[in-house]
Amino acid sequence: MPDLSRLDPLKPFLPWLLLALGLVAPFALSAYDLNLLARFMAMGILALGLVLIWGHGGILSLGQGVFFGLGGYAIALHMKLADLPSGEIPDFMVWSGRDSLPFWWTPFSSPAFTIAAILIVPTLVGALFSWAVFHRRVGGTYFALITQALALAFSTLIISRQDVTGGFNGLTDFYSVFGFGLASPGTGSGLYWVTLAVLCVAFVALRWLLASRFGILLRAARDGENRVRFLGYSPTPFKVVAFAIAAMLAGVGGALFTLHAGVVSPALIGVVPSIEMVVWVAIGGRYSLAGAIVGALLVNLARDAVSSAFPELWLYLMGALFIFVVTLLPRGLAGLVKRKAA
Amino acid sequence: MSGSAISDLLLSVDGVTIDYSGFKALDNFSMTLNRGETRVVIGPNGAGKSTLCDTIIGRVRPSQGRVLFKGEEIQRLPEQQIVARGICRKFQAPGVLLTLSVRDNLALAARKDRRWWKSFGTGIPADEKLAVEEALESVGLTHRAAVEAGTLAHGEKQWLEIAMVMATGAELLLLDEPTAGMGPAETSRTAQLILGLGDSRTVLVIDHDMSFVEQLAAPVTVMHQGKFLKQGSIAEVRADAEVAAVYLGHTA
Amino acid sequence: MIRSRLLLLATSACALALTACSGGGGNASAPAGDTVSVGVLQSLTGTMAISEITVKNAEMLAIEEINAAGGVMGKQINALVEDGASDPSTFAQKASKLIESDGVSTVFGGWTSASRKAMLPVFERTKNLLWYPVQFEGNECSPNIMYSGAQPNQQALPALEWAVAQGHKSFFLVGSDYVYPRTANLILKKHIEKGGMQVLGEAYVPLGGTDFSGVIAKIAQAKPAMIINTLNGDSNVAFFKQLQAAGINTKTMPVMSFSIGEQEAQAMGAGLVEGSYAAWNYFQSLPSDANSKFIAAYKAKFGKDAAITDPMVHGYLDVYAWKAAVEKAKSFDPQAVRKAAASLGGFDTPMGKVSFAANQSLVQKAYIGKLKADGQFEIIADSGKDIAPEPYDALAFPGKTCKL
Amino acid sequence: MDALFLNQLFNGASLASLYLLAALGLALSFGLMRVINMAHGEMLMLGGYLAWMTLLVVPGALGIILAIPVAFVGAAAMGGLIQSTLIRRLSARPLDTLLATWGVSLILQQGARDLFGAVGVEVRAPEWLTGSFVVFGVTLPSARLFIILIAALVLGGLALLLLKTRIGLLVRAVNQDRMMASASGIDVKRVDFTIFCLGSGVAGLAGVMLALLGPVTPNVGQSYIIPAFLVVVMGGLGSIVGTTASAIILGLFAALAQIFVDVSVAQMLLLVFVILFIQVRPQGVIAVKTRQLDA
Repeated sequence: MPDLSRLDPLKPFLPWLLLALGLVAPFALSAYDLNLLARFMAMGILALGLVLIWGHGGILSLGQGVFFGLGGYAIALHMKLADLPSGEIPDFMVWSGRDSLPFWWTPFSSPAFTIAAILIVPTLVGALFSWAVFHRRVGGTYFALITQALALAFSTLIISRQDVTGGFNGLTDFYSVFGFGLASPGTGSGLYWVTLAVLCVAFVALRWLLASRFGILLRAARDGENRVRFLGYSPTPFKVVAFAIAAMLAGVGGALFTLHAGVVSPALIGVVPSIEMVVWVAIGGRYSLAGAIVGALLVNLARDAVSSAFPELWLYLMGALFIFVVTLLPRGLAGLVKRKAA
Repeated sequence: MSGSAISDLLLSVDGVTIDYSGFKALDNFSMTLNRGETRVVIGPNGAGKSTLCDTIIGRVRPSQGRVLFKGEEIQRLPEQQIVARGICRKFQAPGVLLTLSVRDNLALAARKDRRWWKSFGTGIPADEKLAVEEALESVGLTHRAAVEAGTLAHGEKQWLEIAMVMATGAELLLLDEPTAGMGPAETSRTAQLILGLGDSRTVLVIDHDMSFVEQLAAPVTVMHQGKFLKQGSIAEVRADAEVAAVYLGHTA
Repeated sequence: MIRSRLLLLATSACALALTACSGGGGNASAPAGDTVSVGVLQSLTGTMAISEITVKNAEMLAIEEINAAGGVMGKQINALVEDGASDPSTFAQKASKLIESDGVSTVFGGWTSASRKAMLPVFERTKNLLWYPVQFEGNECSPNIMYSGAQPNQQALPALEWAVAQGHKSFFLVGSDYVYPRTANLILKKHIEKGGMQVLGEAYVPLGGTDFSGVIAKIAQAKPAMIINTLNGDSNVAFFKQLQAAGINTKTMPVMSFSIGEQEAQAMGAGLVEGSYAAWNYFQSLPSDANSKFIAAYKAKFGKDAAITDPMVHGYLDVYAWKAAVEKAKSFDPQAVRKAAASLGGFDTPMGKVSFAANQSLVQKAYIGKLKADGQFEIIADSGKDIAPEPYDALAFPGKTCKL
Repeated sequence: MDALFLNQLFNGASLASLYLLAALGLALSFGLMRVINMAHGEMLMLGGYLAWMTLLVVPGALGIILAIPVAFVGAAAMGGLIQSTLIRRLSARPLDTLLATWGVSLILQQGARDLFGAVGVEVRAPEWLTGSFVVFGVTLPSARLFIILIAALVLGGLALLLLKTRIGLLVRAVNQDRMMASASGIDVKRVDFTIFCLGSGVAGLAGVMLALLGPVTPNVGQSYIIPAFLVVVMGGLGSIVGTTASAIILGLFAALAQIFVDVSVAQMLLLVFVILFIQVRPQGVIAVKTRQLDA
């Protein structure tokens, strides 16, 4: 496998090219387009996590929206509190009949706590959830179905606890984050750079992780879970750790997305958006980190371009594209190259 | 390696019954293995040979009976802990990791520290590296070390798996049909490989191929319908009327 | 091999290039030339598309009529339609695109409160103006939004008053699990309790949910005099079917619905809901020449079977109100337009003469309709006078007012 | 509380029947092929629309009876089409099958939207299904009784088919050991196809039942499909008995939970329950021990 990729002289330059484009973008794009690109890059961070668990771990998660949402809601809680005059509670709590802040909201007024929560909460939830399933050796299709039920249950729960979550409306109307006004153009481009930096760090870190013994064992567990077990390794922790890392990336992506979009809501985290996240990676290439980023960008751009002009067409297109890619192009766009090289 | 009979005893399967929804694959079966011994288990299809391996390695759990390894019960331990205690198995259908390189397959097998939090790195300790190279050498796969295991020929996969089992450094090796799909030359090479393991390893071999069993020149245990039938040298077993009846009855 | 590698490179480059190309356009709120751009932003895909497309149609109809009649201040309206995709963050994104990239003078759109809430910061930041056409739970008052849909005191409370006048003294509240039902019910509960009457139960099912067995068992046990129903869309069909199957007769235990309009009634098979009640500010059966003309124009364009609903008429009148306000202000500047709109005075619409109050919500009448077998409502009561909009219910949210 | 409890017990039985009808096809083909058809919900939808069309042609009291075989055959044909054109090509890749069939589900939903309108259509239950019986203070709607009856009949029919017929024998053989069955001359592909059609047909029939209780819309299948997935997860591999028991447990759980909590919370609890359940019995309600190596 490694020899084949070395055959291709251009491959090492692809991430660099993407990086170069990412560096040039702020000087070439309007504020609106830059914001759009930044959102899609935040989704790209989540997509990287799917490469880790789905491509290399064989773990199909149809519930990444849950972790995306956990990160998004964590930062949203902070921004809601930051803009609040002292002694008041967010408006949606008032019209939902609440008169005090729930206790678990209060620590989110601290930026440090918020950042820690964005990193830790999705990771911990991902670890506990996946451990509960994997340690009983339930996996594969069963796991995918359970994650889908998780996405449904989580979004339903957020909606039904309107008094503390903002319900169906989600959380929006933010003015500042960590002391920077969101309306100022400087903040917009600053957040873009942060997103680009996080994306790069995640990319490099995952690249290292996938090349390490951890990555080898993850692939080994994907291809022969029992073989790995009979070599004396317990596959569960590798799968759980991978899942937790993917959950963390989804959470970070969700938090950054919320900053760029100015809203987090159940519409982003339910069953359908969670599957669409898999679509990005399927199209970009489930085994390729760079491919996943490209997939997240392309699918979202295509939706942006197509769905307003041809709303019906979009759904047919997405369905057909998905069937096509999964059946005939399982390595996605990134695999167009590999297969011919082989 | 001298000592009393008790310290020589490595494995003891004690009255084990395996029940597949009414069908008894093992029926109150017992046997023992001493340190350094090589033992061959034969028997017609469905005699319970593979199930015996499954039981020892923890893939199936006995409804009755015990499996003792170095005097401790292991029949309830998770598979990876059984392996950690020093048992490793080669499966009937080659169980190599198809998308990893041959070398990576062996490196995983040779690794001593299998805890997950020690897996965040690429470095391989010198002794493990050596073990990998030796294993490659012994099965003649050195020149194929970098290729994906999935691209190996069937016989090569068998050898790779044998090499993996050896590289784990396990004291007890369970080899389930190591020569399946091999030609005569490859078969005798496999026999040489097993004989070359010497006294330091205890080996349990399951095979149909009588020429292979003869080359091993090891004591033979015959199973039938999940039960112990006979034990002795290959010649003794061949001469046994009961064994012949079982095989004849089977073929008839 | 290299060629295919280039393909991948090209696609990723396209990803970025597309972003670069999709934008462009000026940022002018004072349009040059012969046209003025406005945004029409509704969900054309996703769960809300079924309702929102009809509002988009009504808005487009008004724009075409105005263009045919010479436009606004001599300029033709150029409507830019965008898809909110039933997702609040998409609404926010598209609003930002319309305003900042396409330079529209105003935007008509939104249905769910979620979409409006998500768009609000965009409109406040860009100082643009959104015309929002749907009944909602109040509790919001932004200078950058014109709220033409009913406030709670223009739909829910008049319906309660009517029910009380009919002698109903105990209620069961059923709703879809989202913001409008929960908040509307919170307000209703305060008023019911203050009137010395009883709320015998309150139940919510997830949006789009179709299993009402538990809810109906609770209703059967509580035996309320009336069921107040804020269920959305498809859930209504399941609810009424299962109510009927459980032997609950809507003649003896009447249902008052706030989200069943002509479109929903048509889809449900009117036989199922015949005889149940609804409260709106507009019914298709409203007798007036302006209404007949509007209905005829809509049907001519979108099919003779099309049902006409309250939000559609609000979307339609929003466009006309914007035109009138622009002409009064003699400017397309959103700030001037909103001031002019609030001081327009009465203007004629298919639902009669209405006006915008200083708090930028619509002053309008409320009607109670009883559903007939043909899917149309028989108007059996109205509020008589025009009701001034109150975004904050004084009983439920004391001390809150709308200051603009 | 007592009447409410009894009522919910009954509602649980009817919910379980719907879960069962929706899940049976999934469980059958999962046991056989290890694949889940994400477009299975759309088989329910198809059944609903077919019932509606049947009633347009044959109004009257017996239309609904006629609709049952029509929906069965129609959904079975659609299932067969999906199986033979798509799923068969992906048989060794269960996760990819999941994703590809989700694409099919999207297309079928949008197709229904374009053909029948997004608003949905209404299947009007005949007079004899709109009434209800009152027993010990509990109202038993005829429609729900009818659904329980149909589920029981389907279950009985399937049991007969699997235990007493030749096709059932083949199915059990393939279920036990696919390679062996194939080696001994059984046309495994044909068995797969037959079972897939059968399972889809049952889902179509479930669609008719759903139409008695709710609207027929392009996304009607979505509302019952996730509980049906959970039924499959909890039921255990390739066991009709397990699937049935699991459907009953989950149906009762969902209905009884609603005595205490909202439907939304009940949905969350259902998932928590399943996750707790697999802590105790990861192999599902009924586990058939086989000698096949999974990895």
